[in-house]
Amino acid sequence: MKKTVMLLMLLTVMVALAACGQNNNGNNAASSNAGSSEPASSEPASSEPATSDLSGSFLASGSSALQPLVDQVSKKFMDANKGVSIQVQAGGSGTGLTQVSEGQSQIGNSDVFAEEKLDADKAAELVDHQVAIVGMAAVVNPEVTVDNLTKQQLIDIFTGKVTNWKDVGGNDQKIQIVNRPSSSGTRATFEKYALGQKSEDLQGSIQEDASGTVKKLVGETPGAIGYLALSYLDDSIKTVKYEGIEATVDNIANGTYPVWAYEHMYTKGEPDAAVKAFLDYMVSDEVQNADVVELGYIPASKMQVKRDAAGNITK
Amino acid sequence: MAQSFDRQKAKPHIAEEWVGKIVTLLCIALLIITIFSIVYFVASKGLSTFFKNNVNPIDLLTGLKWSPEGEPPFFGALPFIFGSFSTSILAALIAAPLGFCASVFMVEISPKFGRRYLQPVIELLAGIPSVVYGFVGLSVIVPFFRDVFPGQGIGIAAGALVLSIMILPTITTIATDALAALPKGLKEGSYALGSTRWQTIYRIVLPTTLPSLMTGIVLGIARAFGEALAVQMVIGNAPHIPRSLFESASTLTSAITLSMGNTAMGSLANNALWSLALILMLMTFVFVFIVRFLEGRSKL
Amino acid sequence: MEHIGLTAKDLSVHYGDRPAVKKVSLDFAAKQVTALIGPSGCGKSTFLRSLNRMNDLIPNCKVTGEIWIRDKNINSPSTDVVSLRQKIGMVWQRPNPFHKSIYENIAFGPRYHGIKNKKALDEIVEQSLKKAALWEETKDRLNNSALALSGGQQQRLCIARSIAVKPDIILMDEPASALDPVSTSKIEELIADLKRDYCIVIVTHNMQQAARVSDKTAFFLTGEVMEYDLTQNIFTNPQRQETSDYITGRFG
Amino acid sequence: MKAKTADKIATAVIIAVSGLIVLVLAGLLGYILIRGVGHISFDFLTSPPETIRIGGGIGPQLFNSIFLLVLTMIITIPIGLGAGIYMSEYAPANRITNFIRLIVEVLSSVPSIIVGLFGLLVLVNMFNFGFSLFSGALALTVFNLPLMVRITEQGLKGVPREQKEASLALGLTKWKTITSVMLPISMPVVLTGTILAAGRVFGEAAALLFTAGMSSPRLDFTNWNPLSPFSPLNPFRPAETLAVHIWKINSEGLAPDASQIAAGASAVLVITVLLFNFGARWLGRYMYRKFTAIK
Repeated sequence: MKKTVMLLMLLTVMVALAACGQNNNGNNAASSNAGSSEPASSEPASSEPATSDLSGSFLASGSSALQPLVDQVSKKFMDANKGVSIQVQAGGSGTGLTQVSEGQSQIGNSDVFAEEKLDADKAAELVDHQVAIVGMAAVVNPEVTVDNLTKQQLIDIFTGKVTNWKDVGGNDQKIQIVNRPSSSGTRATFEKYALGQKSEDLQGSIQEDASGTVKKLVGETPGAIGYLALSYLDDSIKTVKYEGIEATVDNIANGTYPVWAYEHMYTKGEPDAAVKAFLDYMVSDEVQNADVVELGYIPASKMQVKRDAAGNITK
Repeated sequence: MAQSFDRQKAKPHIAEEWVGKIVTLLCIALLIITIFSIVYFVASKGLSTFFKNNVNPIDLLTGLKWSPEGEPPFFGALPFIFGSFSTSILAALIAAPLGFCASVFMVEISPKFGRRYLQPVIELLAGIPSVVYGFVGLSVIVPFFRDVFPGQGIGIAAGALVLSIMILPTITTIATDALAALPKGLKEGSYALGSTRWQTIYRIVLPTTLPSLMTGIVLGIARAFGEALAVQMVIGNAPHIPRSLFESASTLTSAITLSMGNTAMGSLANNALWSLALILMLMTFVFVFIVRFLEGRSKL
Repeated sequence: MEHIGLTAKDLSVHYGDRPAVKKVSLDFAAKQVTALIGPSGCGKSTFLRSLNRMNDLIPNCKVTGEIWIRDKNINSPSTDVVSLRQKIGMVWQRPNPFHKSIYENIAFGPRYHGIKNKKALDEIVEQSLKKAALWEETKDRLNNSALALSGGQQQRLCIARSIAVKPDIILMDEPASALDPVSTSKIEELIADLKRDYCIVIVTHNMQQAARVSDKTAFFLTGEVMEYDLTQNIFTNPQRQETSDYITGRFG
Repeated sequence: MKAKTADKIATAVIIAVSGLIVLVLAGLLGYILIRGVGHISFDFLTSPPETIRIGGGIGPQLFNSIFLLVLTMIITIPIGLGAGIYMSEYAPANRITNFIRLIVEVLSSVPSIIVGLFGLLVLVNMFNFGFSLFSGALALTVFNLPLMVRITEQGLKGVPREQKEASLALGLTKWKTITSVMLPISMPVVLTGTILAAGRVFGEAAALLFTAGMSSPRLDFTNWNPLSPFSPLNPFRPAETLAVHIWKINSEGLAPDASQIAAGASAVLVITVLLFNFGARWLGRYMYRKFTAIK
């Protein structure tokens, strides 16, 4: 009995030691390979995922909205580059930015610009890689008769000035807001580009962080309104036009529909070869036209307009 | 022979005794270090809101407006505190009579059936994962409340109902133990005087076991207070004190889970969440002390 | 084998502030059975448990005074209690075999004390069981659970267990009080047998038993020894009124 | 006669309430199982999840849950036993011991979300274990430890004093007495409690969201080298457990059959917890019988 106990304790210690060793290995491998393989950046649009003699191990953490895409692409990338090991973790945009900024991960996935979450000096150290665009649309319960909402109407609804659908051209029914928590990147995007101002957390409004829950609640609750990324839209909810414009990929790409945001993958400083190859693969046509579209994002290459952190749009 | 093993064994067994003592002492030390580091880290993070970001703690505790990303930001956590207390106390109010009835059934009415069926059933309730409770709450209780009561179905009532089922095992187990531990003579004396079972229960059993029952209830409240996911799924999460039980509200735990991943470590919004965690932790300690106090009384 | 006795000098035991044994001095000779008698709560069991430092386990219990084995006072903090206890066997009121097989019950102690050889262990088990008059009944089922034995057999097993580690002294705390008359008489025969090799101290409630098995008897009352003499003298010619009252059954 | 009527009414109410509790549980289990069992198949239990396509499984999550449980128990059991032994056998009866007892009680009531946050801050970020099984196991250890300590203490306190004394009187050390005589006797209690504690690990999600992470890297089930990042045995990979997966799928699921997967996974989870419960009961009874049986 005593021996068993001792053995188990020993095992614990060993595991703990292995922990430290393991972590160092990972980091060393990632950084020591920086110069060992050829820079893959010269062929950003190649249909083959970069060179296959890359090696290294790195971690991409952050946004849970971006995680499925990164996860899926990383698997493909690892299939082509046997020496590379990529771990993808979801923990929220804030966590991703913190971790990449403090060197705990090599890539920080975020729904928002780093400047919006981190202190200016910390954000300045990070290099932005915009890998996709996510469009958002206001959605309502299918029984709401309204098809179109203007910017002002949305502002009135989300700031509590209008509380009944009849004031915006619908039936006589109370409006039930399904919002996101104030820390949410989705909410920040929606406020910035659809409302043009901050919205209030109104008394009685629902707040859910998760898109699936928002969809479920909007679909089930009479008179509900919320907003979702385009990839979540389906028949259980009704998508409303914004200023008469439908939320479609084309409208977003040509700049007529303004409610969209970049999905960012941040690195601290310039990435090393393996990370760079991966990021390049991320924006290659092979990924952009397949996985990105498949998962409901809009390829960055398709965009005819660009936007900076302050929201200024350039053609 | 006897002499020989005296000399041989004298040293090793003393060493063995010490090894045993030190190894176990180290284990308990580890436990103590853990709790202290939890307290230290949560406190240092939670307090930095006040020291580094100069948020007034009184404002935090009494403020009604929570908008950490706003310009200027507001950090009024009272709605969360209110939400946490109201859901957990309401949950205890629902669960306590149920738990008491179940334990009376098990101890006084039908010990055989109770021990065989009711007790395993109640222990099973304790084993069901909280995400499953949240899932069932969102799919069954919320739509039901939405149809039956005015409002959206989500809110304190839904949260409290889900929690009450979750804490029922805690309350029942402690109540059952208390009832079973009652001296036999006490009840027999009452029956001998011609009292009915119910009279015995509410005149003799209930008053004597009250401190233990309260212990169970406080432990139940403590558990409900700290529960996160199940509540977050059904409560709605609006940072306001709701006007009715069926209106979206928030608890400390739901506010933390909702935003922790979205905020960057060290930022003001993040620190504010740690302050909520600190409040949550301190409240847990208060509950432990209340339980200790009650346990002290029940021994008298 | 050398035969060793035990001497207690001014031994007092306190539970917190309450004295249980007051300055008792007794001499236990080797190859003799000494009986401790007295009414319940007179301190005889407490006294017995002090002799192998078993009272150390009870919080709040303080033992002062001296206990001498040969030239060593074993009631001192520097005593190696573990080695000491090996030399002083103990048997309890209720049989308490380990939840192990009969064989393991006996072999457990010797194996711990360094005898790993299977043959030597077998030998010890057989010898101990024979000494405890249990061999004939158990030799075919040594691997069965000890808990399957009858109460009397269990008690003899416990005696066998304690002699397996070769003690000099055996303390018995009312060893037969939980047993039926047949088992009791077997235990008494066994005690008479064991006396040839060990110094035995036995606490008993049963005065006939004390009279039957012991050479000397000490009469305890409220933590003090009232009288200590040859058993014969105590039962036929007590010097003190209390002793006489007790053995004639006026109280107790 | 009024008292008798009151008695009858009260009895009826109590029986009705007890029945209600059984009904609630039956309804709860029925709801979860009926919705989910249909979705459970060998394929569902073994195949990896899909992000947006139909037909994803819970294979890695199931494996992660079990592996995390094993890791947690490897850490928890020795430390918990040790601490429990100290509290029950070595701790002197004084104020410090009382204080330690209070601390254990406090630790056992710390909400799991706080443990998760602590894990995020200290294990994931400060010690740089990252979102990993190891971080998750340590976090779970934190709130299983007090339980384990209490169970061990309870088990040891239940050992008859004579058993302990008998061993000490044979000249065994206290340590040997504890490990060879007392622990085996208390085994049924300790084991039952441990299994119930293990069941809790299986269902925990809040603490794991912040420590073990919400993603499951591709696992190569032919690679059993614990140091390889694709190996299922590597404790330093992120690992989404079944409970976390349910939480994620419910809230973020993009796959068209997300709700069926959630229902199926919930059913699997509940069935596992049921197995743990019944297993613990059965084992406890079996061991009790074995130790006290008359052969």
